[in-house]
Order: sequence, then C-alpha cells, then structure tokens
Amino acid sequence: MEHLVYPTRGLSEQAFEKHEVLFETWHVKAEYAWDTGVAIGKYLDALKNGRLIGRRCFKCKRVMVPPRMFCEQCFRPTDEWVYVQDTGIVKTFSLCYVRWDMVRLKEPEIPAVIDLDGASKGMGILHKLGEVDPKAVKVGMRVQAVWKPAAERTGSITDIAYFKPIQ
Amino acid sequence: MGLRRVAVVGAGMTKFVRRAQETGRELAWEAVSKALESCEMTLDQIDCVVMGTAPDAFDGVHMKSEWLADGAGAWGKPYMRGYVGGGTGVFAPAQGWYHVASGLFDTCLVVCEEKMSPTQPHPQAAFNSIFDNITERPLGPNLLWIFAIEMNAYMNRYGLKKEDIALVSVKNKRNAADHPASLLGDPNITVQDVLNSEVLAWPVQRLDVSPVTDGAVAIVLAADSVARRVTPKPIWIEGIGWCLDTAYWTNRDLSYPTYVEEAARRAYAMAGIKEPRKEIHIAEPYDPFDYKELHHLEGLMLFDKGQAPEATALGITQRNGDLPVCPSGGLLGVGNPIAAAGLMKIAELFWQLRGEAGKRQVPGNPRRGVAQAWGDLMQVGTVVVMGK
Amino acid sequence: MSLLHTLEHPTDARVWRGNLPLYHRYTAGIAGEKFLRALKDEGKLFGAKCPRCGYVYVPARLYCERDAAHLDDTTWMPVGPEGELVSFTAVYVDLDGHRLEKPQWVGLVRLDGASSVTMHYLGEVKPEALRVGMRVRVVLKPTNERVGSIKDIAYFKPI
Amino acid sequence: MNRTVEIVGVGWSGFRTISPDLSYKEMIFEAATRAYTEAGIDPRNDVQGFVTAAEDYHEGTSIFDEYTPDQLGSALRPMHTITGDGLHALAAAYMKIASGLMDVVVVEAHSKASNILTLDHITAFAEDPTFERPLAINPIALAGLEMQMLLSAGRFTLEQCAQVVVKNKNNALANPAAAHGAAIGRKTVLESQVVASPLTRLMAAPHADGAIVMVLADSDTAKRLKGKPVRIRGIGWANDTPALDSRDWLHAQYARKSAEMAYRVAGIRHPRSEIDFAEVDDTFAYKELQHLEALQLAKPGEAGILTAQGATERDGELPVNPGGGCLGVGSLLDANGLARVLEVVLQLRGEAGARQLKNVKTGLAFTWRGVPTTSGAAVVLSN
Repeated sequence: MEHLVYPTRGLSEQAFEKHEVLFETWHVKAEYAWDTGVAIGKYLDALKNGRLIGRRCFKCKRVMVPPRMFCEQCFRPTDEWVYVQDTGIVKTFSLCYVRWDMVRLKEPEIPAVIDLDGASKGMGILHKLGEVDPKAVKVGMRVQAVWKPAAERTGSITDIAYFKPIQ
Repeated sequence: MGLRRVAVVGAGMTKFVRRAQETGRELAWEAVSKALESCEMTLDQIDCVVMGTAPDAFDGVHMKSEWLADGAGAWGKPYMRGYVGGGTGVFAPAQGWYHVASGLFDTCLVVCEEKMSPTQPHPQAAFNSIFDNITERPLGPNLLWIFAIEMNAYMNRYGLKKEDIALVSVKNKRNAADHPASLLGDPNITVQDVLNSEVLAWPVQRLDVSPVTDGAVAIVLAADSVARRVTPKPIWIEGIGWCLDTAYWTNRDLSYPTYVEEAARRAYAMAGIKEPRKEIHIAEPYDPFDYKELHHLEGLMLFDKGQAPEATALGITQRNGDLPVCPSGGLLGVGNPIAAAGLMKIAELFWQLRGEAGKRQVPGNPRRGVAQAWGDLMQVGTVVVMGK
Repeated sequence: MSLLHTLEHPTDARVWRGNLPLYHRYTAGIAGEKFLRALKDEGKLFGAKCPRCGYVYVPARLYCERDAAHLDDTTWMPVGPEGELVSFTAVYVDLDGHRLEKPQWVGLVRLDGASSVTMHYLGEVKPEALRVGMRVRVVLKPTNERVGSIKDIAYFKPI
Repeated sequence: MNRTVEIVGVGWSGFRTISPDLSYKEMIFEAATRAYTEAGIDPRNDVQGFVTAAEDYHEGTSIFDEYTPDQLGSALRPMHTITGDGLHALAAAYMKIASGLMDVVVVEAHSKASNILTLDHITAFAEDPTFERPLAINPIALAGLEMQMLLSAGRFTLEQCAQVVVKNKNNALANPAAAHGAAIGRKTVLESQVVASPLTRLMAAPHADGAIVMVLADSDTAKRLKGKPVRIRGIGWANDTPALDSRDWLHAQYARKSAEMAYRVAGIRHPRSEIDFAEVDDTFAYKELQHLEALQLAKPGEAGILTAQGATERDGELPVNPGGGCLGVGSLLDANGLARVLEVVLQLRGEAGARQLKNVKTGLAFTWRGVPTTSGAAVVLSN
C-alpha cells in the first residue's frame, strides 16, 4: 500500500519564521452574547450571592448541578430549585503544567471534578483546587469553595476562586 | 428484510505531517486521488461524497466542509458532513454506509481531512472553546485537563501505574515505524522514554499523547453489486454503531466509557457477533492518549474492565499476539489529524483484511476487525466492524 | 411553554459575553505558493488547464475539481492581464456592519485565457460607465510592495 | 431496502428577533416537547436515532456536537451532528430509516443568530483564506455580484425582486411564528438603503432565533403513532464548487441538482404541474427567482414575470413561500431548511391557519446555505 500514500510536503516552523513559505494570517472576530436562559441565569445569580444552586427532578429524584430546566434522563421538565452545599469531595483531578494555549506554567493548575454535598451522587462540577500542595491532592479528599469577597463577585463560576481542602 | 450490503473497495491517504504546505482542500484531493487510484475508479463513478472533519477552529474556516468540497470530489454531487468531534473519522464510514444502504446511491466517497497546524497560538488552544461557554470556559480549561482527569480516574479505579499504560505508547510508536505515512514512528522507543518525557498535566506526559498533525484519508464505498465488479477483494462493512452521552461530563463516571460499549453493542448486533473476543481478529481502537486504547478495549468488551493493561503487558495486543491492537501504529505513532486519524484506522483494517499491509501485516489471515473512535467531552463512541 | 419555571421580568434575563480567541496562519498551498510567487516576482498571472476537460482555473490549482485530474506544471499557462468584467457591485457595509461613506467597488473578471472568474477590487471607476462585458485590466502593486498575496493585485481598472 | 419515510411530528419554538428568556437548550427542549407530544413518543424509549444540524462558529463553541443530546432526550443514544442545513440533517435521518437501520429518528436545528455579535466576520471566515478572504469585503458583496449578473443577463428586473419582498413579508403577517412580517410596497423596498448594489437592505433577509424539531418514522411505525403523517416522497441535495472563481454564478447548479435528485426519487417528471406550492430559499429576494428557475418551477427568465403577475401569491397558481420565507420569518441560519419544511408540513396537514392554501397535495421545500456556499437541499412532501 506504500504507493497509496501521497508524498505530502511537511514544513518546519522555521519555514514560517524565515518566510521561506508564503502564508496569510487572519484574526477572526468571533464574539458572542449568549442568552444564559432560566437555569444558568439562576445559577449565576446564586453564585453572585455566594451560593450554589441545583435543580431537582421529581421523577428520578436527582438534584442536578449545574441546574437544568429539563431532566436529560427522564426527558421532562425539572421541578424545583435546591441549594446545595459549597463543600464536596474530589472525584478526580490533574496537575496541569500548561495553560490553555500551551504556555508552560511553573506551578501547576489543579483542575478537579468535585462532587458537591447536597447534590445527587456523582453530580460533580469542574473547578480548580488551591491552598494545597500539589503532591498532597488525593481522590476522595474533602474540599470547600473559597469565595471571592461579595463586592468582587459578578455572577460567574469564577466567583468561587477555587476549592481548598478541609478536614 | 435484510440490510443492503456495503463494502469498502478502495483507500488512499496523505502522509501525516506536522505542518503541511498543502491547503486543506489540496490535502483532501491528495487522499481522494489515491483512493480512486487504488480501485481504478474515476470521479464520475462516484454518486455522493461524505466529509468528516473536526472543529472548524483547526483549519480556520467557518463551515469548513463547504470550503473543502471541491478537493473532496464533491463538485456537482450530493455532499454532507457528519460531525461527532474526535469520533468523526469512524463515524464517516458509518455515514457513508447509510448513504449507500438507503438505496439512494451505489457508490460513496468518504473523505476525512484535518489540518491542525493553522491554529494559533497553538492548535491545542482550539480546545478551550469545547467547554461549556458559561459554566466552564471562564476557568481557562484546556483539553489536557479532561484527559488527565479521566486518566487519573481510570488509574485510580484499578490501581494502575504509569508503567502499565506507557506500554501502549511504546507498542504503537514501534508499530508505526512500519507505516509509510507515519509522523512519529520510532522502532527503538522504550517505556523509560515515556516515563522520562515532560509532564504536561499529571498523569499525562509528552509521550503519552499523540502529536498535532495535518493529513487526509479517503475510502470508496460501494453497494454489493458494484463492489464485486470493482474488486475481487471487497471488505464488507458488517456493523456500525455510535452513541453520544450527556454533555454534563462532570456528572458521569469517567473510569469507564459506557458510550463506547453502547456503540459496540449496536455494531456487534448488526454484524451478528456474539462473542467479540473470539470473532474479532484485529482491533484499531482510538488511541489519542495511551490510556485511551486500554479504556476503549474495555469499552469494546474485548477485555474485562481493568484488564486491558495486563493483556498489553502480556503481549496479547502486539502485532503477532492473540489480538493485535493498533497494528497501524495508531494515533500515537502514525499521527493524529483528528478525523483523518479515525478513517486511517478503517483504511488499516481494509489493507490488513486484504493482506496488503506489507511490513505491518498481521499474521494468520485475519478475517474480521473492529475500528473505534471517541470524541466530544469524553462522550461519544463510534464503532465499525469490517470483514471479508 | 414547556418549562415549569420561567423568567418573570425582562430584568431577569442575562447574557454572557465570550469569544473564540484564536487566530490562524494559512499556507497558500502547493499551487497557491507557485501562483503567488509568479505574481510577486514576475508580475504574471497563471492559470492551469485541465488536460481532461480543458477548464482553465485561475488561480492555477493543483487539481481539477470536475474530474480530480492532477494539474501539474505542464498544465500551467499565462492568463490576462486583460479581461472581461462579468459583474460588479458597490458595497456599502464593512465587516463590522458599519456603513461606508464611499462604497467599495468589487468586480468579477474573466481574464483572457481563463474559464473561471476572479473577484477583486475595481479601481479608477466611473460608476455610470460600468457595465457587464466591458474590458478591464489588472493593476499590480509596485514590485517593492508585493509580498506574495492576492492583494499584490491592487485592483482591476476599466479600459 | 428503500422504505417509505414520513414526518410524524413537528414542534418549534419561536421565531423571534431576540430570545433573551431562553438558552438554546431550553428553546430546543420546548420545540422537542411539542414534536414528541404531537407524535406521541417518548424519546428515551421510542427513538433509535437523533440528528442536529449546527455549525461551531454559529454557536460560539468548538465541537458543538457535545451539547446536542440532553435537551432532545438523546443522552447515551445514537446522536450526531450534520454540519449543514437542517434539511441535510433531515436527509441523514431519511437515509437511516430508508436503509432499515432505524425506525424512528428525530431531527433538530436551531438559530440563536441574535447571540452572534459579529456575524459578518464569521460569514467572511467561510471564504478561502488565501484568495478570497484577504480582500476583507463584506460577504454580502457576493449577493450583489450575483444579482447584478442576473439583472444584466435580463433574467428579472429590480421591480420583480422588490415584489418578492412585498409578497413574502405580507405572507408572514398571516404566520404567527414569523418575526419579520410587514405591509409594505415595492417602493419602500427599492428605496431602502443599498447594501451591495443593486441589492437593497430590505431585499436581504434579517435574522431570527428559534428551534425546530421533527420526528421521522417508517410508514409501518407511523401508523402506530399519534401524529398526522406527511410522506417524504423524494429528497436531494448537492454542492457546486466552494470556489468563487469556478462556480456557475448564473444558474444555481446546487438547486438544479438538488431538485433533479429529489424529483427522481419522488418519481416526479413534470414538477410544474405535479408540485402545488413551494417554500424556496429567499435569503436574498432575487434568490427566490433564481431558485424557482433552477428547481424547474419556472422557465429561465419566467420567475420574475410570474411573480409580477401574482402567480406566486397565496392565491396564485404556484404559491411560493406562503409562510413568509426567510424574508418574512427571518433567516434561521442552519435551521432555515427545517423552517421551509415546517411550512410545507403545516400546509399539507391543513393546519396553516389564516394562510392555509386550498387543495394542496404536494409541496416542495428548498434551502440554500447562504453566501459564500453553493450548498442546497430539496425535499418533496405529500399528504
């Protein structure tokens, strides 16, 4: 099958830096104002007030975080708002030494999936850990949200600065 | 009331390279011209075209399947792009299957293209915007986060060590040394090399990961009657299946890919496979990260949960083992131009089952293989069973 | 309405602002590289004529979209520099949607020898004299300003 | 195996110029709830496959496929995206059923056009990055160029284009779901600002938000379901080239070939006499005329005359866009094709209210993906 592989031309990064090859650069302007809708709008409002809110489905009894106006398992509208705690356990995590654009970090970011107390089992959210030695992070560790001061909160997932270990 | 039989009758591909000089449209044409050459068909014998390509953010063109259409051979033809993120490359032949099986078409050209190198500041940056726009993206997430998080969940569940997993990277990069399109084949790589490589997002290290790649692959599908005229060795698409789980990925158990199992169950049922471990002779599971091959082998029910690492250690998944896995060299070795990498696995099964894989040929006259891809937010499985 | 709780006041509605923070770097391709180098270095425009169907593509391409034939170097041929105006428009909005004070004139030109057309700016335009079918000529930027881009063509002007 | 496929349920949310009260998920859930209720199905148990039509840059999310399942009830089910028009997604669903692989398939498409702050930039991002996009021209220029070419070729007049706008916006007044109905005359259209000569602002469709969900089933299964089935007699889709340089600017080949395929599958030989009415892409007013000719519903040069004579009005011999089209409903981006199909379905079921056509048995829906594409799809439906 060797003859069925086209001899495609590979380039080095240098070929671009030294302009040995022609290229165009384009910065696309792709800007959005997304309607948050009912569920996520309420979630953001709660965050601004220093609280985490979920939604309960009366049929499967789950308390879901992030909240949603429909139950994706039962396919029906969800029924009521439920505040959940800002404590929980680390379900899984990583120690990430690169930023989203692959710039190297000296100290790792510690993204984790955190199962929140008061939500149904397995209902985790994505956030970051802080005030912790990266080597000490363990699956199953108990953590609590560290909130930004009320005046700095804007109604965003980043109103929680990070989660830190607790006893 | 049987389903119409559909075969793969031709395949071709570009070399997989880190930065192609070719435009995406040219890459698509290169693969198409080789696929047509492989079965001595001309473009006017093609009834319709299916495109598979992952985020527009890579090639840097909105509605990029439209832009790729002429290179893909779609001028004046019915043309459609299916999209399930990283799972696209194995979904595309399934999409081609239903084009032909519907009775609307007798032949279908399936093309998968990916040019990741245009994305700046780094191709990985395209993955920031795969996360939920409101509840996750403000945290500055990157793709490695979820892989690392999932890998950690898998290791933690079964008490696995990095060494157990690095064996996959070593096997695949060694296998790829025999692939003429390969970007990262290395006949001499060792487990120690993997363990010594740069830590990106623990537990993920540099050599656990497949490389950023540009490339394209094309295959030709034909209905039974046409296939037998085109080639004495058609390879049949015996089963297809795909399954997409909830977007709320943090609400799921990440240690086992249930969506892959669901997709596999559908594909096996369609292929009449009752005992996959006995009836499948080659597997090309999706291996963008080394642990993923293990994860997927379990999802494909080819090994019990948590048992794929041991099978790997025992050499069962080597090319000359009981169940050769990724004899192509996989994404880890040949390269990972997302959608094209998935279709490369289909092309590999085509060549293996026809006995045309050259130095990579699996011994023992294999009769049936399975290819699988994965994508989205730890979320979608796509499975194709092929046989002769 | 299918939800059991809805917004009750317009002030309850929220939006979240965001963007896709990427930029891209595009190679011109195998054929594009050669086409743009000839434009930049020699001031020449090249097409490629398909040996199977005879269609002449401008800019020259690597392949024929109609039959997938390879258009190798032997298929390349010079086209232009004059041609026929196939269509034209005066555009009054920029990409931000802002109204332009003076319109931007854009034309489609079939260069002599080409089957295809080329979209580019029109310059030195007397709007009332523009008509489909009129002859136009390519105006290139001066050699020292050319960088190997389609914008090395300054515009087409009526003759 | 070629089974007959029917549309057994439709549901929609919208269409509105803005929709700040609902997220896209909530909007889709609303449309899905209506479609499922109408068909009498439970998506968690009665549906084998799901398809969404969406484009990443319209959503502002890479790999938008991730976010498609939950609001449709398709989590952990065979679901995928078609990055095309909703009518392409309908074709994908059709094939899955026709092949015998699945019995019931759900199709969804939506628009949150109001959420895109830089839509022209994004449309320009679809152009070739080497030879087209660097000119940084607003892509509406492509419509201006095409319209000028057709005008110069004597295919229609400016007045006739304006009449398309008048008709479609007037039709939209009788459609409670349409966002852009208006009672205006040709003069208003012709005197609105020129955006890309000869195209004026009112000749280009404004946008709208909304979601559409349809349930498809094979004819045996359809008999067991609650909905009022409408039969898909033929479906077709096609591309010309993406290149601005080598496309056929005059003849909308994508429309001609889409229709040829749809008619072939439907066994239609004389479209003009066998099709009772049509919902045809009118993203730009002249496009309705160009498309009608490419779809063989009018002879070359005839569409404008028919329009001027009133033949394409609701009470004419060939009603076109009785629901208001893109000009009256609003362009729904990737959902445009399903909006056309929706109107055909409602008309064939006799549920089009004040705009109901009389004695219609067969309708055509045709969609185009807009500039800079040459991608279209057509479907022939009968009751």
